[in-house]
Amino acid sequence: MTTGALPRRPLRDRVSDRRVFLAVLVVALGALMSLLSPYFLEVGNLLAMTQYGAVIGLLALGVSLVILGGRGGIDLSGGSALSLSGIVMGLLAQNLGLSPWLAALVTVAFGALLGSVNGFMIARLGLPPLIVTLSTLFLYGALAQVLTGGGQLGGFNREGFAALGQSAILGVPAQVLLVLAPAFAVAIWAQNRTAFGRRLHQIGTSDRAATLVGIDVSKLRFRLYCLSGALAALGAVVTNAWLLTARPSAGLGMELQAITIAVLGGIHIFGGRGHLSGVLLALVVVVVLSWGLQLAQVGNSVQTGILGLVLVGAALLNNLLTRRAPG
Amino acid sequence: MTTRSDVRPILSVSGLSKSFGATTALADVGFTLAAGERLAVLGENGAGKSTLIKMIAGVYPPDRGKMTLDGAPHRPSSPGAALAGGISVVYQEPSFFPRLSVLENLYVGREPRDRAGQVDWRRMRGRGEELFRRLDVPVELLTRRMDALSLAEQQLALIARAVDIEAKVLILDEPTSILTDAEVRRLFLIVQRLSEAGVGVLYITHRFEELEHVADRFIVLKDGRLAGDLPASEADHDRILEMMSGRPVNAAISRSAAQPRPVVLETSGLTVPGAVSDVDLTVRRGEVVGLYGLVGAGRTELALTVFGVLRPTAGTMRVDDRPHTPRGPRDAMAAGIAYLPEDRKTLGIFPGMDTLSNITAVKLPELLGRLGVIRRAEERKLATTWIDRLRIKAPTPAFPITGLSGGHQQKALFARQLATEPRILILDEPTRGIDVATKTDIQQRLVEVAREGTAVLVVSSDLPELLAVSDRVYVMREGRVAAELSGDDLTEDAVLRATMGVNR
Amino acid sequence: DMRNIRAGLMAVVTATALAACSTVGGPAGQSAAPSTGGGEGPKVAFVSQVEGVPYFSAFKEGAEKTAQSLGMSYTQAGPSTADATEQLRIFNSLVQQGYSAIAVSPLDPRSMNPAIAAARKKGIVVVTADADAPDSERQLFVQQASDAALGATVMDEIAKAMGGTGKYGIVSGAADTQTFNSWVAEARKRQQSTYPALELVGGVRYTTDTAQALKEAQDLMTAYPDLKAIIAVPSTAVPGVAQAVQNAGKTGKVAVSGFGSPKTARTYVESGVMTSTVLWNVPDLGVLTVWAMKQLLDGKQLAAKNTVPGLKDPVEYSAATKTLVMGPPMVFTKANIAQYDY
Amino acid sequence: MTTTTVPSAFAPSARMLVVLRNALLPILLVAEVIFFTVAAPGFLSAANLANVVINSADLALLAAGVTLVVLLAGIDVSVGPMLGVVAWVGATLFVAGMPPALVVVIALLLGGALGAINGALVVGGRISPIITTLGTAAIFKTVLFILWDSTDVFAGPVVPALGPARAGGLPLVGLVVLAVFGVLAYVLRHRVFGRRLFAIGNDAEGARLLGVPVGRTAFAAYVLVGVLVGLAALIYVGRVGVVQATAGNELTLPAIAAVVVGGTSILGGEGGVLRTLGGLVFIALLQNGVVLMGVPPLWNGVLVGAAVALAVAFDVLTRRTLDKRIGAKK
Ligand SMILES: Nc1ncnc2c1ncn2[C@@H]1O[C@H](COP(=O)(O)OP(=O)(O)OP(=O)(O)O)[C@@H](O)[C@H]1O
Ligand SMILES: Nc1ncnc2c1ncn2[C@@H]1O[C@H](COP(=O)(O)OP(=O)(O)OP(=O)(O)O)[C@@H](O)[C@H]1O
Ligand SMILES: [Mg+2]
Ligand SMILES: [Mg+2]
Repeated sequence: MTTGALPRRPLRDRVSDRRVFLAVLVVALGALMSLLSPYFLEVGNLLAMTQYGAVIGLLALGVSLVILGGRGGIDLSGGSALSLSGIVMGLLAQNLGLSPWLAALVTVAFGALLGSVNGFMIARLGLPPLIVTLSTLFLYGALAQVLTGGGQLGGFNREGFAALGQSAILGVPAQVLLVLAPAFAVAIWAQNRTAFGRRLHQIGTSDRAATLVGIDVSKLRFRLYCLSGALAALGAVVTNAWLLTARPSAGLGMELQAITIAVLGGIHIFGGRGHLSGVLLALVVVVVLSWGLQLAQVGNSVQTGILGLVLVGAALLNNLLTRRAPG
Repeated sequence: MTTRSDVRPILSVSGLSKSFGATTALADVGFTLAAGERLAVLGENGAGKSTLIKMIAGVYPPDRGKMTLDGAPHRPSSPGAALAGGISVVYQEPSFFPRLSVLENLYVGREPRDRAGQVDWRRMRGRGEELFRRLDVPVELLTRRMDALSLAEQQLALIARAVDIEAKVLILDEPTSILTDAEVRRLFLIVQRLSEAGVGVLYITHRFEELEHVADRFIVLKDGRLAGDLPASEADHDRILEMMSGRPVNAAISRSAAQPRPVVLETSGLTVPGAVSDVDLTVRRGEVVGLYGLVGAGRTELALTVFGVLRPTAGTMRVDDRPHTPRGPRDAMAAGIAYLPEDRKTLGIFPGMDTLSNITAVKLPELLGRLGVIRRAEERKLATTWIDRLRIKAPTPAFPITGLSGGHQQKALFARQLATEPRILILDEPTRGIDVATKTDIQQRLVEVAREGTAVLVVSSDLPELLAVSDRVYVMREGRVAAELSGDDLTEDAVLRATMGVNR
Repeated sequence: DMRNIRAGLMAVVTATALAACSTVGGPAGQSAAPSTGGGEGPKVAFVSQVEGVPYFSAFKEGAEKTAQSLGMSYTQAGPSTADATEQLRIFNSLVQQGYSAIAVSPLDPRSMNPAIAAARKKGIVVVTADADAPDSERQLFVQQASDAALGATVMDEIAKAMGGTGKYGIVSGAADTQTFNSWVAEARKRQQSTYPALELVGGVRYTTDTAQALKEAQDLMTAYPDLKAIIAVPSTAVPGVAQAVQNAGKTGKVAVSGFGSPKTARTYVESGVMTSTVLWNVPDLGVLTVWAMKQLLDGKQLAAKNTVPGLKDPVEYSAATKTLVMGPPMVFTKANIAQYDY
Repeated sequence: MTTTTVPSAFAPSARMLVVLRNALLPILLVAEVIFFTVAAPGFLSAANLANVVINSADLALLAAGVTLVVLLAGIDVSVGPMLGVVAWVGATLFVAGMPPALVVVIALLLGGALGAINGALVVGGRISPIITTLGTAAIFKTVLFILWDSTDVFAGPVVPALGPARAGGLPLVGLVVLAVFGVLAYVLRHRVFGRRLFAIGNDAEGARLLGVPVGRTAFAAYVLVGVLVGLAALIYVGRVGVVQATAGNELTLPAIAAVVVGGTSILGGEGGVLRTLGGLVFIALLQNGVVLMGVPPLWNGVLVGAAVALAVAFDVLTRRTLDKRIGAKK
């Protein structure tokens, strides 16, 4: 009556998987870009280009987790949390003269704290995520400005800290090899193999059913927001090592880019559905596209529109191929 | 039951077929429904009943086949078109508008309008009140938000909406699965009145004892094919059962008497404002205790309180003679309590996920290795065991749960709880939407589980079922225990009297 | 079914739009086409703070002309919003494409430093122009006018309009844009030393776009009914502040000056809402920047005073700060503003 | 079919609580006005309030549009950039000497057409509203950049009612905005189209089963958003006087903020435009009052962010407590 004999997943499901689509898109874009610019396919270039994905990738990962957690979950405050964490790290490293490495650790914890403010209001008090994180978007962004009085902070170029953002190992930028890749690897593994991942999907698809199978829904959701905050702070650490400057507007507008990458990656906006590996692929698409267009000397403002076309076109094509409800 | 003299066919269907990927849900089905006729559609879970009515209602286009409605070809391009053609439906998985009032729910898509084309709220309200009065549903409900109603109240509102639509054909897909006797009888009256007015009625049910009240004729589906079509006069239960399953079925469950064993669950003076007041109740090891009452009697709330979802304001609970003060379901689960919710759509299934993880959801903590890694082989084994044991019709364990028929979804949830081998098992409408043969299976299993040492508390609106499985029954009325019946006192008549508050 | 047909149509529309857009992208890349064609001399580039604003377009005008006359090909690019990482990405992409000399107007004084060092290591000539990165390994800073002179000039303009006493406000751009902050600081320094009877009220208001500048200016006028002047710092704030004064019917009662390009300020200067706007000859800055890159490429030393082809006045060079200063700021008023098209 | 009836002694006080529940937002607004009247000199002057009205008029129309699609359980994050495009076209045509009435018509049509693109993608292309409008927002930004072509467009109000003009101290745009909100509130409550929005926002599939033309209604809603954006764009031109490359971009987030602060559920099917108006007024007065109070500029965002969070927390938590008392579950 059941089981065994049939394939684990129907073939159509595999083709309709957003990830297959994105992988094809990466290859196609790569081919197109190498035609547009002779510099695109240089190996050193290919690897160097990944550095631009590191920071936004961390934010996209955080917001993806929060969206997966369901109940209208979203984190609009990621960009501002990045700005504020970056400034705090600057204050620690420049004004207090703390070792940048130590400051980085403290900063990540601080980011989790910023996330916990969202988490508390959303998971414990049950306030709507969109409005809570919208408030903290303003709040954190403004606090970053207040703390610096509008200026910038430095003090990161010590104790080899700059290597985190400046050096490359076997041609791979350090921030990708040491921060982004491990973060995604752990997240993808956790999503697919661990109880955490399973529960993430359970609270994402049905909050109330999840409560009844014994998941502490509000605790888990609280943690997701903490995680998102910590990832934003990690993004700030990378930014500081990379640019050696902490600016209060460093994360401005990144929240929307991060959400764009998450949804392009197939994270379903109502929660519970989507793969973090898809988000990684979407990140690659965005990085390849913008770097390629940059090399082809397509203006920055025009790149924005092309990215928008790719976002809509990808979703459209995906729906067309799979004839399935909303992507 | 008299067959109507008016035999004008109102709906006729022939050669209807539908597949979902590799699953053939319906193959070459044909029948006619006369005006004023009441036709029951029977079949095991997954036989294709819901698929059949969804095609008639324009939800899915048929792969093949023809339909005519009132003499004209019926090829609805959308549910709206079918509705406009005169087909009114209450679906098995209720769909309603949670954040709108009950009144608005009644009139979505057909709001009364005045001459200027404006929505006429006053007339809407008047019609809603009249409708509810006619159906004996409290009028106060009209202003409540739909999601503030209990499941049964929602079901009543949906039925009210369907019968209020002036239709040629009324289709009811398992409308009674959580209604109690009194409500069900009320529904039969409505159905009868409509059929007298010439409406054709298609009725899907798994409750055999209802059949003689609602049907002039039966059709039976088996694996998507028509397995029988006969007038009520020729039908006897065994014959229908055999048509459904293709084999003789033993519809009776066997059970030995419960041995007196220690009390496992005890509540005293338990009170939850607005739902449960001053309830004393005990459940012993090895015993099946039934809980009966009208819609809104507070049974579900009582169960949720024991399971830690609701907080009592007064009274105490004890499990194994230790105080039981759960701060949430986790505490209750730690105390060995399992709970199967009545509302599978919003409290039961994880709709985006596969059948496998739906089954293993509660068991998950025991399937973990280091670092919280799921031992996947073991998990798969557990799931397939239960899929086989309860004969859950899923192509693979990885099949999405929402692709299963309603009854099989329910079985998957049942498996989820049974797999945990709890000390106290609370089941709220456990056989809701499950076909007769499987129902007997499940009832049998439930009694066995009890005899093996679990304390079982069953909330069910299906009185025959409750009487068949229970050693003892509590009857609740307006939040209080109105009677506790056991042994020779436990009769249908006694339960109903207690339910109504009629003195014996 | 219908829905698939509709979806198909949409796909076609999108594809067409995509194609259309890549041709639209063409003109932006045109400037690159000759440069990648190569062969006709060294490629030089300038990275602006933001793409497309009239100010940087004027810069490009002067720069392109000079590059041509010096036998070089010229490219200019910039982020769509004032975003330091975007700017870095653009800079690095130019390095990657083998440019011989790159000038940059950094959004902040530090974040470019590592990239500049890396480019220098590759043997690329790197200078800053319009804004500086003083701690970097840039070989030269081409400065339009000193911050001090700019701040002082705008303050003088305002003080003159106010008659030497009263309250004034400042509407600036993003709080962390170094250039704006320096100008504002210098203006306030000038006020404190020279015009003690003036009083800054409401602090420095930071804004991101025209509409916001408008609102800030309006609120300033409400909070301080006796306000006599407003300094509008970035070119986005200039029209916003002027419009607010005009909407409030306070033309002539509240004076406005700032650092808007003549084209941006012209409407308001001519209608009398703005007393003046302070800037420098922007195309000339482009001329000077390209000329300076050429000198460095050719390995020539700069003198203390240099005559530059295309510029009227000689340009001073300070070897200590490696700074080339074009000259004093220009003040545009009703009298002369119509002559400048940037 | 007897169900437990609500105890009758409970009913009158429950009604009081319901009234209180719906009055929360107005109460917050009154509290806010009292606070700033005391703390911020000049706040309660006719001139200042008129300024606030004029400066929030375009935003109000965007927020009204966003409310419609949020009621549908959708979203539109492209309204800001869309406004920029329409504003550029409107201003350019006006400056070129086209008759004002024609400019108004073209702006509304263009807005409707851009809205139709969103609608077609969401309905016909079955792309989720957030992806669709994130995408079109990016496209509209680029389109405006290309149109603008490094040249600011200066223009005055196309018609006086869409500019900073006042009649007897009353800002005319305020009347336009009130009229639009009035019509929309009427449509949402009394026209079938409005009721359909609510039904679809609650459960689109369920609405389809009851014969509601889901696709057509959703499409119309996105078009309507576009038309409102078109009108807002003219107001923007009228009050700002210039269209630059990033015109309108900054308006998207505040528009969404007004909707959610007003209490329209982001899940759809609950709320309304009058709530949005309340949310908008709350935010607009807050931003204005904070400046007039003389708060140091960099602290503005801190105060606004904190105040919005507190106001929403107050609203949601009190409403929830009241709901419990009233006896409605969930
Ligand atoms: N949307 C769907 N996708 C895939 N398979 C489906 C879908 N709907 C139904 N099926 C399959 O079609 C078959 C018939 O299902 P249907 O819901 O008609 O059964 P039913 O007779 O109503 O059963 P029940 O008594 O359990 O409600 C089942 O095998 C079911 O798994
Ligand atoms: N005293 C009351 N006042 C208001 N509403 C009540 C009251 N008692 C019950 N209700 C309503 O009736 C609902 C039904 O309660 P409950 O679900 O516990 O009853 P039940 O016996 O399990 O019936 P059902 O078959 O509906 O599950 C509650 O959710 C509530 O909406
Ligand atoms: Mg069914
Ligand atoms: Mg119940």
